[in-house]
Amino acid sequence: MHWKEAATNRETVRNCRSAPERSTGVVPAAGVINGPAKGKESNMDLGLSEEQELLKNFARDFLEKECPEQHVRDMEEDEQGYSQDLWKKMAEQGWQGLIVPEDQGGSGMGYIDFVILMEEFGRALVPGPFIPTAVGGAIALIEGGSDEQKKQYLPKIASGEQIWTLAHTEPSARFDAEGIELEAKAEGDGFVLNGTKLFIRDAHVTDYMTVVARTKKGKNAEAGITLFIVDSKSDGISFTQLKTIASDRQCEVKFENVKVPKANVIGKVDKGWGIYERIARKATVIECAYLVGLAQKDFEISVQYAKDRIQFGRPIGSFQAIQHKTADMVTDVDGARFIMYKAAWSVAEDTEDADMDVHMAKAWCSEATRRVVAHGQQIHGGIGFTKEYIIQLFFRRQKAGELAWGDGDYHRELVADALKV
Amino acid sequence: MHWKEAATNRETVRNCRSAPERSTGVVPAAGVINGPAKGKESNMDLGLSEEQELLKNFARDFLEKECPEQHVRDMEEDEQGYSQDLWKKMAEQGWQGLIVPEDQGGSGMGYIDFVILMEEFGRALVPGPFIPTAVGGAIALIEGGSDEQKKQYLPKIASGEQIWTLAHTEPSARFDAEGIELEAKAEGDGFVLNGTKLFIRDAHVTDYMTVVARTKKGKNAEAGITLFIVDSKSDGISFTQLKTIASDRQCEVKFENVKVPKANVIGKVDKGWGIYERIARKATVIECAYLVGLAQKDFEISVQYAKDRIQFGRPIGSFQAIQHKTADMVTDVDGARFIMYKAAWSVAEDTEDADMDVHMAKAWCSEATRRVVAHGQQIHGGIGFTKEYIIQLFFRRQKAGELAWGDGDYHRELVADALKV
Amino acid sequence: MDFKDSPEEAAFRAEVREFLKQELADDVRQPDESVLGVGTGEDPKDMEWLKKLATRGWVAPAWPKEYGGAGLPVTLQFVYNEEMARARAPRPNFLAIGLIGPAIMVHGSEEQKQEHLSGILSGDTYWAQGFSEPGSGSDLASLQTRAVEDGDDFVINGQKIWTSGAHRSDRMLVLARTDPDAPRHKGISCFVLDMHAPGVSVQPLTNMADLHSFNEVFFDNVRVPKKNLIGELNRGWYTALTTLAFERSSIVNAISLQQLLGEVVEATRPYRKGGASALVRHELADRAIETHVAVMLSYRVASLQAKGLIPIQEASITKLYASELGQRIARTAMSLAGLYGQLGPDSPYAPLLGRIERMYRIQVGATLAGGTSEIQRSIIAQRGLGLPRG
Amino acid sequence: MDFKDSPEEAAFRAEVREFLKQELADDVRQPDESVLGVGTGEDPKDMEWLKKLATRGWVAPAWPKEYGGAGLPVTLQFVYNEEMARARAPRPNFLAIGLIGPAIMVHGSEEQKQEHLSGILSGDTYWAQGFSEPGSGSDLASLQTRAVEDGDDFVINGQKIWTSGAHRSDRMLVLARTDPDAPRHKGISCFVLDMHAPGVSVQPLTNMADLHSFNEVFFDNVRVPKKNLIGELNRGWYTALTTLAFERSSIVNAISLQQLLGEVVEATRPYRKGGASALVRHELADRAIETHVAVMLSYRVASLQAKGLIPIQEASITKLYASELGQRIARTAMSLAGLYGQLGPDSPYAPLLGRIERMYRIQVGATLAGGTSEIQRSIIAQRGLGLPRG
Repeated sequence: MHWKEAATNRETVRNCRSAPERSTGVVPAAGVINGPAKGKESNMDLGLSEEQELLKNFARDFLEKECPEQHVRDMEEDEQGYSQDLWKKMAEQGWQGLIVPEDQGGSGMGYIDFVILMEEFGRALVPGPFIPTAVGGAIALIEGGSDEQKKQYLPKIASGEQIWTLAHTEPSARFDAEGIELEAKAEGDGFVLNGTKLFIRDAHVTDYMTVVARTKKGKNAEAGITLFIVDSKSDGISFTQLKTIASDRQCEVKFENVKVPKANVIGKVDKGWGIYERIARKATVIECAYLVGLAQKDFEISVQYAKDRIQFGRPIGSFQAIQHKTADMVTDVDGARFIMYKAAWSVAEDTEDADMDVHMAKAWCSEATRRVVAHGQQIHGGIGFTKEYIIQLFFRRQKAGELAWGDGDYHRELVADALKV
Repeated sequence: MHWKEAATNRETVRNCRSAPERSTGVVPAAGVINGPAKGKESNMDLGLSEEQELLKNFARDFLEKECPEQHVRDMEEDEQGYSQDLWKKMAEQGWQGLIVPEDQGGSGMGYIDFVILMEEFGRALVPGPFIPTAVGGAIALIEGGSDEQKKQYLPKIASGEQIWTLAHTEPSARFDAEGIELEAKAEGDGFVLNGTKLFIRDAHVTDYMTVVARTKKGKNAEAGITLFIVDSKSDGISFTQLKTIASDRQCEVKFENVKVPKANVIGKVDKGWGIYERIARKATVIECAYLVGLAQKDFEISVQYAKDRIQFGRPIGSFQAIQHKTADMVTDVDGARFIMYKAAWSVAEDTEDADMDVHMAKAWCSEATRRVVAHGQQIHGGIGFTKEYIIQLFFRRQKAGELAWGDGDYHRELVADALKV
Repeated sequence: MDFKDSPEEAAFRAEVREFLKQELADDVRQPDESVLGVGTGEDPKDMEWLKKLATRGWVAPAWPKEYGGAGLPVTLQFVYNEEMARARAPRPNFLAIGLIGPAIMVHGSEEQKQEHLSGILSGDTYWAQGFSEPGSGSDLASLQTRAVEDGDDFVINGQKIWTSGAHRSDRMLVLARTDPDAPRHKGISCFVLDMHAPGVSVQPLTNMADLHSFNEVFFDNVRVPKKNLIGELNRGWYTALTTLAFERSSIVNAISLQQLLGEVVEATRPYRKGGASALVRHELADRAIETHVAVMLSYRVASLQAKGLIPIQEASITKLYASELGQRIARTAMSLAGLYGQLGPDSPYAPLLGRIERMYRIQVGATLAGGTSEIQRSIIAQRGLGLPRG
Repeated sequence: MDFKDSPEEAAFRAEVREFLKQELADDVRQPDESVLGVGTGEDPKDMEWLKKLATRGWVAPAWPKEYGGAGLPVTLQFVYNEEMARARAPRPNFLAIGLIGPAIMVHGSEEQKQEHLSGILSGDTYWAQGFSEPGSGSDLASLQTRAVEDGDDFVINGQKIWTSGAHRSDRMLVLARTDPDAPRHKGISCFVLDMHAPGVSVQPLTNMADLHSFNEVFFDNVRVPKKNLIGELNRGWYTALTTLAFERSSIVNAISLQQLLGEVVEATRPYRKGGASALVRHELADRAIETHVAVMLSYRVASLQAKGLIPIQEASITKLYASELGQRIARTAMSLAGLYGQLGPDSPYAPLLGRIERMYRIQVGATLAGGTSEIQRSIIAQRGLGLPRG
């Protein structure tokens, strides 16, 4: 059953309440002082549309069934790091094509809708190349691809036939243009790539990579960057998986004289940085959304544990020290959600504030969610420190999300730039 | 009665226990596992000597009587900012001469003893020019004065006849040599001073000031600094009191063609910076000690309030949120005390680590005591926010101590230098 | 999800802005270092401002038109509050307009509404709120002030504290115990008390920022006519809850913080320490991000209200976050100003003419007034997250 | 007040250092990312090291000579511990030497001392401590494991958890309930249990750093001879308190943190972000200062012990501070390493070969083991500051 047709059994709650389980009842309005604007929806609205609620609730139910804790654990040990079965089921829901235009085989939904789905992915700790495919495939092509390229690749991304990733960071571990040193040299009818990409998510299972490469050196690091669509099976490419705290699949990808045809340039030669930035800011908010979902679930598990765990003859959640931790957690989670929503909205609307909002969101989500998972561990005590118990899965993955696309310090610096302090 | 003859009615507790009221009983040793080294005092000793305990306990009793809350409040409103009566009583105890050698009319006690006394001054929030006189007078002369100068001034400092201060900071508000711009120009048999000193404690009531001035400009800011003994009544000097958060007496001191005889140079012309640094590090630890005493008392008042104040039918100190705040307070106070003791000891012994220990102590005391007084306010709730209640006196004075001789950021930077990071 | 104004909101915003531009003189604007700050009403300029607002019906924008308010929907109230805060417009008689009036609308009789609401709108009656007592701060329900029936009156004896503006008030909404034998929440009633009645005395309290904003109020056999009982006898606790809920939901705080931070950024430029630029940059960036979060949390509260929901834990979260952020901003400002930070109001050397120092003191009260941070966290955990009471 | 070694201490320090230099091979040194780390005793190298210590009588430096210890006064124990920590020397059978042996000395009979202490000194018997249970963590006194008298034995049934090293232990000091009807603290007894006895089974627990350091231990009708009761029947809680007090007083943590920080400073040099140098400098400086504070707090504990005083709240303060600092150091290290920080052990790209990542995980346990931070804060407030129980 496709999510759009699904009659979810969850109560649809079109609001943005703060609660461990968000489907709690609605408090009625007081009624005397003016209530909601009659008959009209205000635009000052941090809640979701009906369709978004449907997507969110369906995704939650789907992922609880298809991506339970055991699946997450299995994929930690799996060589590929994802399940083809789940991949196909997600494709049946049209998720890989959610933001792909309808005429390219997708659902043509908006970026905000996708971000809402990603929050649910974070909640379920969905492993695998879904986000890399969206970022390195769909978003990269939508932002910068030619009509030809879109026609060629987007339908296969939408259908789940192709797996992509974005190959951007290198051993310099930088997110700015100066960090891009992988050389792409014009030769004959194409380019030859030499260099190393590092921390590339799920590269080992991809069909294609969008590779950010340097085609020109010079004073201005931004000028001279070109984006290439690279067939992952090309001669000269080798993958080495890294062992990470999140047990996700990040790779070293070595390029030795890898030939790429000219037709595979995304956008224009030397002019790729602007496209990259647009991809990056969408990817950054997606990472925030994943972190928000992750933190929300960590928080919910922790609150439930605080209610259930008895010490000194009472639930530990009746102790102020625990209560106040949970209060700080919900403040952090809610703050993270709304600063992320704002960034998603600004990016979707391409407002003037969009870059600033993205930097603020990632700086804050990176650290707020770290505080949340740290509290989650402390509330759990010894049991949370065991590998067997679920909560540590969230703790470990939070760190990957915190680091991806730049940590708090990185984005704070950019906020400071924008503030002109 | 002089403190050395005083039989204090406080139980002498030669230890370094952590408690709101430090004269709590001694816990006997377990006795089975090896206890104290028999017959010998270990040198790993963070406690006080018998004489130091006597000084400390006497000072506490004396100041509780002579410098109660009302005195502190009165001096906030007093034009001079100190009481001549109390000044004389302190002189009778020999406190102004505590570190002045016996042959100059002082008690010839050590720097650590003085620091211990200063902790009690902080506890009682003693206002007035006692510390400025010690720093700008006794310490400056002991560190750099000629035998002539010592003979001329130290006995009068020890007897309480003279009030001094150190005039170092300027409108640049810097603590390094580059901040010293007040010009001292050689002319005839002496020097002529022109410039402005700012944030100079109690300058308006001094007889003399030790003025840090620039006698030579050049690349190396440290070379070219000279220290002068300046008669505060000299022509061309004017004082303006500043209004400060601590309601202490800090002044703007303007120098317009002020003549100073050559004989008043402390140390050598252009070579004053080294002396200044030795004064500064002693002054910095003294400020730490004042902060430690201040924070200890704030903490004690707060713990007592938590025991006395009833809400929801029980003392608020029975709530975990309050208990855990007090636990953090005592951790901060104890940490501040021992890092300060270590710095005092290193300075007294002139060890290799002395500078580093002083920077670490001031960085930490500045911020730990700020945390303490903030918790103190929060524990007190509304009553603490009133001017009538005692606790805000500590909150306001903490800020002055935090800023004096460089705040946390300033000293942390110097720690980083020393760590070579 | 939408963060931009609807056409209606945009039009209204423009209208408010234009009004403020035309009518709000610079010397009427409030200093913004105090997020506790509400108009004092003592300043004749504040009174004139109230009259100006009255010309547009904007004294009480949230009140229904039938009671003389502007009858604005929640979203336009939000726009109004946002713009008023941005312009630092004074909000005289704020307690009456924001808390007490609405409580009377919810719990009062028709006669009481007739009697009390118009005076609030015209600015003729100033109000105080008499809830806290020396022994009843966080634990408000333990209050001891007694009201005893006597003929047509209740006779009130006892003491209130932290009563903002009591020294200039005409009326007080007061909580008093009417049944000492009932469980603590069930023996309290709510009255309108004439502050000019015999037996009322007001003792000013100066706060640690040297401002007179609170008072102690003593009642010595003060007679209150029975018709001044608001709501049912012994149900006053629940009337009080209505007004307390209002206290925790405001965009005004977040906007004030935003403005304050902007000023701090500018005013401390000369005092920034050259050697530590990355530190300063990051500290200011952090405060800017946190302020943005505070604004988002306020938007969330408005967003819920616009859907007809009552924010409880969400309002506590917003209050808690904004008040602690206010203290961080004050600390940051102090830290950036270095030695100059300690200089008090009107000192020629002081940055922002001493407002940093003043703010640093005032902000101490932010995490106490309107429910301490500890109380907020317990509300969030117990009422919001369903954790059991200790 | 004195922070330098006395001549005796200096001489002893030199002796220990020389010994460590001569005898402690590099491959025997412990990794220092774990302040939870005690020698596992599984590594044959650790055993050899124990034998080497035995040649100097330094297996149990704190024990009186009559029991085969070095009989060192507290100050020299402190020097010994400091130097061992600095050299990262393993401390195999730490629980037996540091906690269980002393408890037997205090509470055991002459026969029990004879029977158990020499095996600890020689390294022939390894010990575990069976206190915590799944339902009894912070609330240890609620433990449910039962011991029932049966002839010459007690028969024990129940389950323990978080038992470090149980999988390789020969003996366990176990707490079990002997009088279920008595008040909770007064019906518990303390036994020495043979881990090889029938009915004992051990289930390994892997922690979130992928290390096997804990176990679950199940007792199914395990017979313990009555002579193995330590101390009085039903007074075992007080025996347990003796050993718990030891857990919170150690210079070893502070020294480990100091060393760790030193390594982090060096190892992350290549990963430091150029643009944020002041930030990094200040963050490292903060950790260095805090580590210095941790050392001072440990000195204070030693200083009290040297005076024959028992540190209680002071030990809790030291433990609390060091454990939270350990987490801050781990976070700082992670932050300095940037993307590289997430790389696990043995990855060729990883700084400190993945020890930063490992440390970041392990440090989660630091504020839990040996009493959570929440428990420590309550101990400090209630036992140290005299605040009333909630």
